[in-house]
Amino acid sequence: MNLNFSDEQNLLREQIQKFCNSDYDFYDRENFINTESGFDPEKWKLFADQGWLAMPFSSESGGFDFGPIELSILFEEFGKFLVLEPYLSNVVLSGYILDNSSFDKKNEYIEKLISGEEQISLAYMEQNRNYDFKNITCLLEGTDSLSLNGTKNLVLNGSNADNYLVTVNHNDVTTIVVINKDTEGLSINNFKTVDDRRISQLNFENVSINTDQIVSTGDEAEQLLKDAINYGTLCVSAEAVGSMESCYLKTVEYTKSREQFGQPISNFQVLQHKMVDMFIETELCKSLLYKSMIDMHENNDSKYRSVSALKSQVGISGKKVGEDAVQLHGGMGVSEEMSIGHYLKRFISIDSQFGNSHFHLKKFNNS
Amino acid sequence: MNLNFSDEQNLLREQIQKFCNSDYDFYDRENFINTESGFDPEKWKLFADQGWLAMPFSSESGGFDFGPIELSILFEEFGKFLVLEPYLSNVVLSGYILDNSSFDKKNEYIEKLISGEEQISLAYMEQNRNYDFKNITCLLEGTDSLSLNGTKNLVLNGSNADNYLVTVNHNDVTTIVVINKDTEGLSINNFKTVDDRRISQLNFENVSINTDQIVSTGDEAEQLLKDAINYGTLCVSAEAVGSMESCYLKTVEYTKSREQFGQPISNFQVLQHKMVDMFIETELCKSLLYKSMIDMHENNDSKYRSVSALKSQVGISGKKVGEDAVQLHGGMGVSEEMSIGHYLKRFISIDSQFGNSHFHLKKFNNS
Amino acid sequence: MELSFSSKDIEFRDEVRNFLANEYPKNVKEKIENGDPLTKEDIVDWHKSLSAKGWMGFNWPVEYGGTGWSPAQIYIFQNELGLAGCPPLIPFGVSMVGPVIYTFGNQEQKDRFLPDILNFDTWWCQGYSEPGSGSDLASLKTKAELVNENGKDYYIINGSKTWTTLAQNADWIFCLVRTDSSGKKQEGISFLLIDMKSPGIEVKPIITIDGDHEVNSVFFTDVKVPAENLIGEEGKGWTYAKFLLAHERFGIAGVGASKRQLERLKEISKDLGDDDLIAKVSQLEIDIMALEFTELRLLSALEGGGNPGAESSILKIKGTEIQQRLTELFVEAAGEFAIPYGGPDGYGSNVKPNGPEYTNDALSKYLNMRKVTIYGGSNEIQKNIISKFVLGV
Amino acid sequence: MELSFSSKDIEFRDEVRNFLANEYPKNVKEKIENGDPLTKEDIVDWHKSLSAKGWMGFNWPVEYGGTGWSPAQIYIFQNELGLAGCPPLIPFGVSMVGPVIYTFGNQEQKDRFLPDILNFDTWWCQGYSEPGSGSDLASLKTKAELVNENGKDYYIINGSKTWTTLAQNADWIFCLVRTDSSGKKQEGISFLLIDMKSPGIEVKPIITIDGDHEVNSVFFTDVKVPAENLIGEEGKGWTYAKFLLAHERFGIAGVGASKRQLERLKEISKDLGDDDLIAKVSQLEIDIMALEFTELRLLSALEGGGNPGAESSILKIKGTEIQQRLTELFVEAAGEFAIPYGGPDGYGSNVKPNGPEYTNDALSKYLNMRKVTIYGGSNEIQKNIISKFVLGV
Repeated sequence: MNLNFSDEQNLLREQIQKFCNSDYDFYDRENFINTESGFDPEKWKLFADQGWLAMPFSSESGGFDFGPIELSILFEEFGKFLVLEPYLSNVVLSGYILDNSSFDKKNEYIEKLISGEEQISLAYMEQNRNYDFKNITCLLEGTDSLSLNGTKNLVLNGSNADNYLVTVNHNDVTTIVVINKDTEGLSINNFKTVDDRRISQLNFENVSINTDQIVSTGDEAEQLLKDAINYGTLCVSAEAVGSMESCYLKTVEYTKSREQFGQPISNFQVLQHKMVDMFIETELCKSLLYKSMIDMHENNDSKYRSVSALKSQVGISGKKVGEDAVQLHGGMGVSEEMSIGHYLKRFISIDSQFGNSHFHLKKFNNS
Repeated sequence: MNLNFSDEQNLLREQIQKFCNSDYDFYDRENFINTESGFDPEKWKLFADQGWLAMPFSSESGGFDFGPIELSILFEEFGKFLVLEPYLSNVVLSGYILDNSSFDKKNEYIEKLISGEEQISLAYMEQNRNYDFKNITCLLEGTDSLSLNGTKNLVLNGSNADNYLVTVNHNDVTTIVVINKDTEGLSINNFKTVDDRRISQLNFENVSINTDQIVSTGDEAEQLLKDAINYGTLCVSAEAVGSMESCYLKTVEYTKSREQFGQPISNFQVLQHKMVDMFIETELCKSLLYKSMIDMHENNDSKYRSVSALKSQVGISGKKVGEDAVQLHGGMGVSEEMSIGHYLKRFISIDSQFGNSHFHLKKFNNS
Repeated sequence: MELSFSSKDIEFRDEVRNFLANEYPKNVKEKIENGDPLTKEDIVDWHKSLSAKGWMGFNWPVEYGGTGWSPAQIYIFQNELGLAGCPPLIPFGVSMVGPVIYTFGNQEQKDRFLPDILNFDTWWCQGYSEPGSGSDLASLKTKAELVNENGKDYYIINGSKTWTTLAQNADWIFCLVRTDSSGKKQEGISFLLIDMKSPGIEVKPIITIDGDHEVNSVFFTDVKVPAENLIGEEGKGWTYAKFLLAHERFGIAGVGASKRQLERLKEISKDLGDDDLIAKVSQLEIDIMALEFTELRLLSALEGGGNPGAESSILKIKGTEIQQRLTELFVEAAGEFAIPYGGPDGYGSNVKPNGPEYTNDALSKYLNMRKVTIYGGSNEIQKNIISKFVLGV
Repeated sequence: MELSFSSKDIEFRDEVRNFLANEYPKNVKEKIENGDPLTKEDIVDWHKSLSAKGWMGFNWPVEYGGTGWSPAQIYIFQNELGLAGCPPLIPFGVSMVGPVIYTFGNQEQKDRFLPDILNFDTWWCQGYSEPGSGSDLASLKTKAELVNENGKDYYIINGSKTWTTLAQNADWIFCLVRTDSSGKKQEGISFLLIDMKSPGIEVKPIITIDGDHEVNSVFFTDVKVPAENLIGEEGKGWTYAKFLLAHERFGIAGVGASKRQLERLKEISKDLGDDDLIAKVSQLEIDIMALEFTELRLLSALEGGGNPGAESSILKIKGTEIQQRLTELFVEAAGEFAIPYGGPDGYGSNVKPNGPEYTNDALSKYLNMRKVTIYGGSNEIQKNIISKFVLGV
């Protein structure tokens, strides 16, 4: 048994930390929130140049064969700085499906993704709360000429994507097709998310689909979706753990500098114990992260169950840590110009994604 | 709208307070815990002499027509001193059923109850958790000569009762019969409760029953049980509110006197805020008590729902207040010779009686 | 003891209900029902409808143009406003500076300011908090220096106030200022009324995490205020501020508005068939019931001539916790559909995300409500107050 | 990184399992499974079975007769004991005074005391807390005065200790005593070993709220202790006490035992079909998983040569909270059937109440577990430690 990171993993963490420390100033970040894309294209280019976009891809696909541990490191560090760039939607979700599919044209998409040239988003959500990728109502009909009708909601980073991986129901078989953004019959509505990302809904009206757009079908498609979502769930949880760490550290720092009644408010025992609770929540979540990422790394049967435990706890703890951080920052905590409220928004957003806390508690119990 | 007590009600409270203050010393109380009966027969006699045992009975039955408000006052004050005497089982539960039944021999039982001469316990619980008085398995069979078989569990104050009101299933009709403790075929096992009361299980083996032992049947019997249990639930909740008040007051007193690190531990802000939370929990429960007792007093439709809200909250808050009181008393809190741990035991016992907190939350929601 | 209100009170309640059903401005009502944002004009219209009815001074004595209502009536009035989903009353005039003026002001000040408050012709804002003084209000530094110019006394104000709610709409601000720095910090504070159009005042927006512009920084640079705008005595401002805190206590629990939200949540959670959410909503319903009866108990004590003291801090603590909890459960109900964010002004187009209607503003309400446990004396400060004045530790 | 233990560790685990399946005294095992109380003899038998196996010194270096196990092995050993439902190890000898003696004692003391600890021939108890010193241990007052009698040095002890666990069974007690009252309070404390048979020692039971006699008051009246029983230097007792605290940290989380209880609760809650209870048990399972991996992370750091510091206070805080929570859920599962109380010794007759078997001791365990957040440095004190040493505030 060994829960220590390898030297290579530690080096990766240092590399990401170095980038975030030097290039991810919060006020700088604020500027990109209000651009159309919502992130910094130059940083995305840098990610490509550093090879970060290739990390989890197999070497056959031009990647580094990095796994859940390395991705967790990346996301934990991203979480500390609230990194906006659309790594999750591109590399983790779409990337996983493409890389592990038997799709014969996958390399052309993967290449452009790794090089940062093109983006691709996964469209799997429809109408239900805690949507679980099954019961698809988007219908792909016909035999020779295929036609798609339906709506996909909450497509992460949808406004920046060049292509979409869309889950459809084809003769009651789960099917994933790849569709270009400029396809006729596809209309797109874009929204900002609460945590300053981009999200879209896609409406398909008699969109004609060629069979060479079919990425995966049936059991393979379902397994790919299940695993991609599990991967995504791990990554946002790791991100939340990083954000929690920043939150308690920033709160400690703030309370030490904020004076009231003639002394730093960090002298008040009630605030001290609240910060201790924030620290403990963070550490416990980190422990669950370790369990999950190693379970996934070792491909243990328990990997889905571990991730559900992690996501459930991160949902509760992130919200608690974020809310307490805001409370302890007082008025400054609810001010948009301080970073602390943005962490809270990210926690809420993460809890709402891929099934919330209670959903995963139930999933944990039933698996 | 008026949430102030009447002068008469305030007088009643003062009278009970005076008694408890002068006659209910905790160390004195400890002596009675280990006697066979588990309470002080002289105090019971005093209750009778003061007319307290007659309080809720109708004037036709020789009572004072006092209602839920007066009983709540009584129990709140009893709760402050952890009064042991079996008022609940005798006067509230059995008394309510007898007084409101159409049983023609009821007065002979009520008279002896009011005078303190005899005791009578309600036996309605069987095997299930959160037992709700229906689905009775104790069978009363036969037409001319009736015979009873079955078991009743958790009969409050069972070892002190001279008679039992027993719920039985007679041709699928809920029926209440009165049975003397010395009846042939009735065997009794007695236990102490965690909070130093007495509780019994009754085993009936071919116990012959005469029709003149039938107290009530059918709809009347079910309504009587429902209301008696609701009454009992109100009373133990009022008792819990009184106990909570004692708990936070005793904790404040203790922390002021206990010195550590050169100062009273009441100086520590974390302990102060915990005590404030105890105070707030107490006040909120008291508010729910007001709502319940007036709803019952006015016989509003919402009376069952209000009592469920109260009981559910008292279950949670009592436990929390009791546990925090013990924690803040440190080692002294877990010592049997201090009263504080006995309050905790009473809270746990109350939460377990008449359906626990979550049971009443569900009942509240479904009504 | 009785739960029911007297027939007189019920008559009164029906009158309020009737007013809210028929005279409450239709356009405001519609916007509220659709979850659309209100403009300044909407808010003014709403208040002026109350003025027209003679109800603006709902908590004032008759002699100053108020209704002279009993505590029970005030409770009923506020409760009905909440139940009907009315916009919250802007408290700075009617609940804050008004009572200070009619209690501590001179006749000239009463004549000059009170009628405009009751007609909602003056929009007031509150100048208490400063960047360096939040919970420790008495440490405020904004300086007021008495000078004489051409035989007239003025105060020259320098400093800044922060978290000033809706200062962008305000005509006047009432301020705590420091007129003396020599003695105990509470003793050098004075209570001053300042025209927001005075030269030297600058209002800068503070955007909060929900994306709203509700609060502001207000900067004072050599602002000249006639000395006649001083309320009461110089150096007694702290006393007046404490009086004001006691005055705004009722209604702070917000039970009526919370009950309205709760009903909506009950429907939603049952529609979703989510047992966990249903249980949480049930618990919240019990919490609201407990809060309501705590307020009623304090009200009864007040009507009986009692003086509920620091106990009423419970209303602030639990009331705000419940308000936050309600918004949390809406977010939970919304699931992923809470994430697309329109902010306080909606999505800025007619296209809305495909989630159920209640998901649209779930998160902006949640974020907006984070402030309530911080402002008006944070909940930690409230617990210190209870600890000191109720428990005596 | 890897989750699985090495094949060597797995071999070791199987050896422990095998021992617990076959050599752990049958009569003790049966009693535990039936929830029957253990006698002093049972506890001694259990420990002696470990001594016979050579495992009593599971956390000691080989040179003092210990196993010399790695941190991972110690973890596995403690975990397996918990999973198998073994009685907790009496820590006072092997985990407390033993390491102090072999680290700070002289050769004579090592030779005299260590073998008896490893054979469990001496039952030790701990004399730290006093009536006036709980969390503030350093304020202790029990006085030790050095005297010379017939050329031999003795300490004369006067004072009292409290909450002394199982003092009624103990042969020896290790005490913190005050040898100097002049300087800083920590500096006048010495660490002394005292034979419980010494004249002037009186042990009085303290009955706890579960009805058990587990702890005691110990009174010292002119007790004469040979000066050779002093460990290390006079006045250095506080240093040794702190060393000891660091030493007992591992295993404090009690993960193995908690997992065993959890499995039982999972069965029960599913049998009852109570969704609320099932959800609470699931949450607790996650809590235990988080605690287990926190312990493993600290263990990995330790194996890697790191020195987990005050972070390990988390183990005490969460470990004890989980232990309490488990007992709370058993009580919840038991419902009304928790109320008839047998106490730690059972019902005293063959007749038991009619509830399911797990209801019989639900409340005595709940009550017994209230102490764990109080003793060994209360959880409030642990949070102060984290606040100071981890967060630096």
